[in-house]
Amino acid sequence: MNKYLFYPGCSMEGSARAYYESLKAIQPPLALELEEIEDWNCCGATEYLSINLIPAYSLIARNLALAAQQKNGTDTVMAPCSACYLNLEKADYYMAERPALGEKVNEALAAGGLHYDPGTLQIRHLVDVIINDIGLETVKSKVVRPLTGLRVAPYLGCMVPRPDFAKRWSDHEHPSELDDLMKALGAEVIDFPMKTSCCGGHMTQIGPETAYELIRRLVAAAEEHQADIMVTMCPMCQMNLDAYQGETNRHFGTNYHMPIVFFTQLMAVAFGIDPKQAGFGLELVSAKEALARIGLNVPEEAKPAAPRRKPEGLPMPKPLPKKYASGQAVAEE
Amino acid sequence: MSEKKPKIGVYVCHCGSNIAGMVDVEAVRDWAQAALGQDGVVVSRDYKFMCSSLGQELIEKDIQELGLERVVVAACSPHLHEKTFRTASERAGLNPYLTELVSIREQVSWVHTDKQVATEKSKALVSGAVHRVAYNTELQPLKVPINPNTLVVGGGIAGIQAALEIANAGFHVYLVEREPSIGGHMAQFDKTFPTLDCSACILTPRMVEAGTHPNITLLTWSEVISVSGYVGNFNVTIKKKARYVNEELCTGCGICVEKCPQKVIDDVYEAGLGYRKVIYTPFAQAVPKYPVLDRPNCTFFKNGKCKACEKFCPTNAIDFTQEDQYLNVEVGNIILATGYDLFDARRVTNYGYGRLPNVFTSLEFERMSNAAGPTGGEITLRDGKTKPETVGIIHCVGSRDKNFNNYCSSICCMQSLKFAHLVKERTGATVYEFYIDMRTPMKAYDEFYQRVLEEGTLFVRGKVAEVTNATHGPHEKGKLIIQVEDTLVGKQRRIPVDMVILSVGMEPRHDAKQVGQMFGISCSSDGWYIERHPKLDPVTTMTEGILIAGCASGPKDIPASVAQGAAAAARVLDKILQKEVELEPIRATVDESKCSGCRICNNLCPFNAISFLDDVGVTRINPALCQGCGTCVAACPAGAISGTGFSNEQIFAQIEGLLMGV
Amino acid sequence: MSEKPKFAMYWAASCGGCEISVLNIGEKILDVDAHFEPVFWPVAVDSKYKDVEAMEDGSILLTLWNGGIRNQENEHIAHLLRRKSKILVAFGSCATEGCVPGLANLYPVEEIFSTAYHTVSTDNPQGIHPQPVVQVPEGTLTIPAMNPVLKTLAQVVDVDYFMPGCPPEPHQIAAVIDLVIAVLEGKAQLPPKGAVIGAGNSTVCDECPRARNVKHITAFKRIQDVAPLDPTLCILEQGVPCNGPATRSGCNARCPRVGAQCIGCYGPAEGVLDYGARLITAFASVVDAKEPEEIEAILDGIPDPVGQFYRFNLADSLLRAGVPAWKKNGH
Amino acid sequence: MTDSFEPVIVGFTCNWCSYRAADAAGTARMKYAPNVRLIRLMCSGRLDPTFVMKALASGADGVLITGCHPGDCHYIDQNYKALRRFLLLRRTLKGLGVEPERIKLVWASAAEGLKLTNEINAFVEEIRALGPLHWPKWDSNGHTAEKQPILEVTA
Amino acid sequence: MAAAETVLTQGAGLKKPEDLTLLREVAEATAGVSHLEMCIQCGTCGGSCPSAADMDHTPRALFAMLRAGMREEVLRSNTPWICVSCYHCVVRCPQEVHIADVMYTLKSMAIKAKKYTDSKPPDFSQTFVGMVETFGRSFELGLATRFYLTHQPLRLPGMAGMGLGMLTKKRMNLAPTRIKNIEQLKAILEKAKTLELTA
Repeated sequence: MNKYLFYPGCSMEGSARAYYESLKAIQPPLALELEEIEDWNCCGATEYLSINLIPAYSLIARNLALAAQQKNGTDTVMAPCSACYLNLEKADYYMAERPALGEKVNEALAAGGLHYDPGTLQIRHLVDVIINDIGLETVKSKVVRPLTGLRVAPYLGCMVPRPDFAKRWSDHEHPSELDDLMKALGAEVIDFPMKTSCCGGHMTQIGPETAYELIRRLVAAAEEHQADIMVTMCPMCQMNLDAYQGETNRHFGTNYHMPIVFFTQLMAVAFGIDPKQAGFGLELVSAKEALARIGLNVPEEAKPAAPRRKPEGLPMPKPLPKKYASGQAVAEE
Repeated sequence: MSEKKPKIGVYVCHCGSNIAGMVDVEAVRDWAQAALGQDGVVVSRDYKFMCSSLGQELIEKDIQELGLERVVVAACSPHLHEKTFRTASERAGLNPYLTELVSIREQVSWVHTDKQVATEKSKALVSGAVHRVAYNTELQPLKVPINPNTLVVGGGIAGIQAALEIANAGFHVYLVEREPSIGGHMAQFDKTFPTLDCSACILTPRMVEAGTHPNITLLTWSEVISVSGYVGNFNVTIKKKARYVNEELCTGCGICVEKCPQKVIDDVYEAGLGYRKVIYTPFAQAVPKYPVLDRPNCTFFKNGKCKACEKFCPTNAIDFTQEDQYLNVEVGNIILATGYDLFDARRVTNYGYGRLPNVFTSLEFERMSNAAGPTGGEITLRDGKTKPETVGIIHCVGSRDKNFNNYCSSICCMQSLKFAHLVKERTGATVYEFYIDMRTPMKAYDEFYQRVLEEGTLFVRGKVAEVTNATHGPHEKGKLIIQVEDTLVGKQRRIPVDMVILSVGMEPRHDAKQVGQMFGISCSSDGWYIERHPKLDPVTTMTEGILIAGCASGPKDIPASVAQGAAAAARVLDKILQKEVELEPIRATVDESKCSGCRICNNLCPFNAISFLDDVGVTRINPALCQGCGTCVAACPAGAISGTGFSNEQIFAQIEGLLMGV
Repeated sequence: MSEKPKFAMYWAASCGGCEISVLNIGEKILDVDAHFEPVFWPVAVDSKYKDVEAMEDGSILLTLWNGGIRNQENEHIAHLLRRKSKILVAFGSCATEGCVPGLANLYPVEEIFSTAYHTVSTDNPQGIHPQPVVQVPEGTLTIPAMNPVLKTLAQVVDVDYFMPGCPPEPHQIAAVIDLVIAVLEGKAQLPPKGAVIGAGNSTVCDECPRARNVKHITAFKRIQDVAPLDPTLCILEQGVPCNGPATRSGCNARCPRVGAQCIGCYGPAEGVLDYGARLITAFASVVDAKEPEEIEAILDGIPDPVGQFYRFNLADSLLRAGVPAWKKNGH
Repeated sequence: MTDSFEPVIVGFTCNWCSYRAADAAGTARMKYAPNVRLIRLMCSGRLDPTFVMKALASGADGVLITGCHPGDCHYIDQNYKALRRFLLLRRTLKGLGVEPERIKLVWASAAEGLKLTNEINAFVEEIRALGPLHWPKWDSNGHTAEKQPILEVTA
Repeated sequence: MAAAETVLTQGAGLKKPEDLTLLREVAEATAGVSHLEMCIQCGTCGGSCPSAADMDHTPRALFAMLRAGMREEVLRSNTPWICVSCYHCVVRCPQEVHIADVMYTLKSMAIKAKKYTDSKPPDFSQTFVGMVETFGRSFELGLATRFYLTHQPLRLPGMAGMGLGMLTKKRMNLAPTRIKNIEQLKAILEKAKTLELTA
């Protein structure tokens, strides 16, 4: 049994629900035990760092401090989200490299009765854990429905293989880990030249033209290499390429249709798990055709209806009040 | 310490302003006279340049007139001038080992910023030396005869040059080369910069001369496997790998090569771009001319059948029963001209070498442009046919980059310019050069740069970010895209080309460290062998009798390598002609009356100088083998081993002196 | 019959073993009596300090002093006997190098007292704590005050000869007596002042009959953990830290001969500045490991390096070990 | 602790590597703390633990020991012996009441002038933080004499 | 050294006096050891950047401007805001300059100095951070709607289909999740806001 402290990250319960569900589905066959870090908070993504350094690192370090307290037979924290993984690893690394930063962060943590000594924990990504701890042999042994004939473009995105402080990955530019994993599932893996290129990150929000071009390049390259499907390990990449592919098509007048799913989803179906349980159907660019290539039918979920009358068809919550009374507007999870 | 103090003279050097600028030299002088008088100092002087002949005469005069018994000179590092001052003392009749040099330049004035503190530290160092020198004893250098034979390791241009110089002077040389032929990297090149001489044309005569010289024993396909002994008297074991060709009988006719049915990729000479037979001479001009049989790939050795080479050999020179031979040779000096490895361009994954077919390394390009190479001198894409219309040449691949090698490989700019010229000349293609800085400092080099500019090569100042086949649109289809910031424009550019040449840097040999350890020399943090002095003594090492030449000590071009080969030879000849060498008399000795035979020290000496005499139950040290490290001296629990030059008494006294007044 | 030369022997901070050892010379004691008149020897002769004070300076030919200088009384008598004696010999390990009492130098005096009087192992229901000066109804009582540290005899007065051993071996004592008698009879010369007498020049291994080889130690063990000990092989080679290689010869390798490791009572060999340092370097030199972790693991087999290296020599060591520096800094 | 405490450190260097590293640092005019006074030995293997004790006993607040990197010893592998002695010495010093941090072993090749100066600077600060090496008060009358001459050497 | 820093030289071609402390100021305010002073202007960063086309200066040019003390121009540059944190430049930089982290520093300096020219990016960051500080978790729907309403109302029609898709597929939660010990997090962040990273 491989056991890890688990930092899911915010998107796992939202935009990357398919990732979370498929991860849960492959846990039993892989004997992967995950213990969620009690009361973890958001890592701040790439946003907090832009505002204020010490609070940004303190925000991240609160999670590390909680995890270090919780150590329950393991000192490894596994984060499936690239941005979370990078932020946790970065805080651990920089607090040691720049002792002044470590001191300040601990001064802040002390205000909450917490402390973290850099180096206490190992921060690792899910793919790393699967390949290096569980092993490709084990993965292969669990495959009952090989993905034979499915042309997969492995797309890692930026933040896992770079900057890679702990030197865990085979390469910054063309790492082989995701390729190897997909091959173990029996898929036909294309030599995807943009496998670590950028998806646009938060530029979909603040500078869409920049983002659309990056998305276009990726989708175009996948199509040029005749991929049936792209597979990723990053919620942000999946979100940008999936949810904004339509926007991108509109922007450029193109007609790309390149589904992108999480690697765990393909693992799950290869392990014989029902596609629905593996989170298929949650993608906006449907993977139906791709799955059909390996003889699978995906139950279609409710199709997004066309916007009704008014363009502002999105249900609008009220603007955030200045102060929140505790618990009022907050859902129970 | 009641014994009578010897008379000591203290001399403090200004070194112009090098010392005097940061150390109050007069204050040190006066303090030595006043405070160290009780420790035997009878005279203390300062002088502008102590190492000048006038400065030395000052010391000599005092020795003779004041009857000085010890001398302390506070100046620069002993590694620079210890010999100078010891020789001066000797001229005045004082045993040289009674003179000590204190470094108040390298260790004080050059590295500190507060004059008062620097002056105080200088006083402490002088005090240390004064206390120490009282316990110095008269020593006589050990003289050992020099074996006139020389071993040269590495048959590239530097090694060939060194071997020829020594052999021409009438002394014997063993020239050992790991590959089947001498010639080294230079034999692989087509043209040499900046003159565009044909590399083979200028190298071959030297190779032939080395191969036929009566004073040179050429041992190719051979490796040194162990070295023992010391300067003047090295004992070297050389493994002569089995060639499966009897050199006595072989005429080098080449019929065996012709008849051999098996072809393999030639990763060494052809840089993986061409093929060779299993029995082969790496190239037409190879020296020696005898082929080598590549056993792991040989059909006979694999399947027990074939022997085509044997059948067709007109002189019965093929010998499948040949085994590796081990030769023992005795030499007085060793020159390491072991050269360099090329940086493995696959490590820069963003340049795509190994993944993108039309990305080539500089050595591949050399072979391709060579008329004797795999394409007969045609410059083509990897398909072997298509001529490139646009070519990008990337500088500094693996060099000047903290992710790979920090240093500048020094030859790549010129090599890249040469490539640009050759591409233009042979294909008329559009050529881009991508550089960080152009470095063309030697004779006629910058003129060559001017010439290549004139030829219309397009220079882009920027380190290439990536070479990719991921296109941004139809206009890039089927091309390699070089993505780079044109730093002089301040914009990112994507330049589509057909062919990319990576000007890869030089690296220390992959086994440089182990080889260095075998010969007792060390590598810098970059992995190159360290010279005794980077400017003034570039071809000798810290280990007497071991010299280095060519790229073994760092990247060099051909003229520099040749100059170093000759320089190393000159240093060796100097030693040989002296017939004997003086060794520092720093040695350990055992007081047998104190030795209890506990044998603690018996496993400590890597030079086998320590032996245990079973009959009398004591340990003895062989002074000829002892190298003077002092490890056994420090180890002896009974205090029975003492070391000359660095005795306990000297060190204790130095500690006391250094800490006087603390 | 002319007056016999005067002889004295004094017992300072020591266990008394040295006195017993003198008696262990057997019939030789009669030679002592024949050639000397014991004038001050608290164990054997009833004489008082005031008797000694009354003697003429330099009137005692030979004084054997055993024990270290632990308190004011020891120090006072050391000065007194130095004045009265022609030849003052530091006799035994305590006098020459501090011996076991010297290990107390690792602790401040207050701590020694509190350990001695106020720990569970001490039956002291009234909580008595000795004071140098006490007022009682009968008047003022004084006892000698403890010095901050124990010193060797030579650290207090000028010493003529040193005789190591805990205690000195009877045959060595006998030899020294023979020598002095021979000198008295004009048949021999005294060794130069400051010499070590009654001991050899080399180390214990010189007299040890055990076979020795090139040493590669992969583990240090306690002697009881090596069973059975090879009776013919060097004890150190069997992994037991034996101080023989660094300890002065003269005992005829008494302990190793009977299967016990040398613990170093004869002190350092001739010319050695620090006894413990010799053992540190010797033991470390034969550790057979290159990686720091491996080396540390082997060194863990010497759990108390100070006890191992300085059991007898602490008070005479270069660092002498007073109050730990970090304790002082805390005050 | 007074602010003006300037540690005095004795450094033992190997003739082939660290001494030359000090030369190289000088030639390159790298600036570093002036608190270390170097003694040249032929090899770190020559370092007798007595030297360290003698230096501490004679007033040094710390001792720096430098040698060639493991595997690079000019005398093949004598620096490993230095390492072993250093480790055992450090343990012993701790028992003797000297903070083990007062001695430091640094590997520095002849090419590593910068490394040597960085190590020296760091070590000086470490010793500065530890403060002066305190010695037992020796006066038997309870007078608190200042640092005593520790060099009473018996024969 | 000190003297050189206090003397402001009138740089040729620059309208304002050079500010020679700027580079060090940026380096010190950057997490980790930035190596900013080691830049050799090779352009690897500018060449690697996937969004360089939209930047007014390449990162390399920005570093040259830092050296030249062009504070105003640097803080007004859109370059840090266009940076997508892909770390390509970071791993390729031959001098190990922590380029991405320097960009974060420049962004926070620009916010503090209120020098940014486009308010969208800093507002997005601040909205995001506001959510996190309130709930301890990010809240995608709240973030998106609030941000779009303020800055890109015209983009909303086009986005609606996507947003609806995300909602129907339950990939966006209608209400935020809040951590349990939000008070502890607030205390930590309050304290952290009083601290600054200096040498």
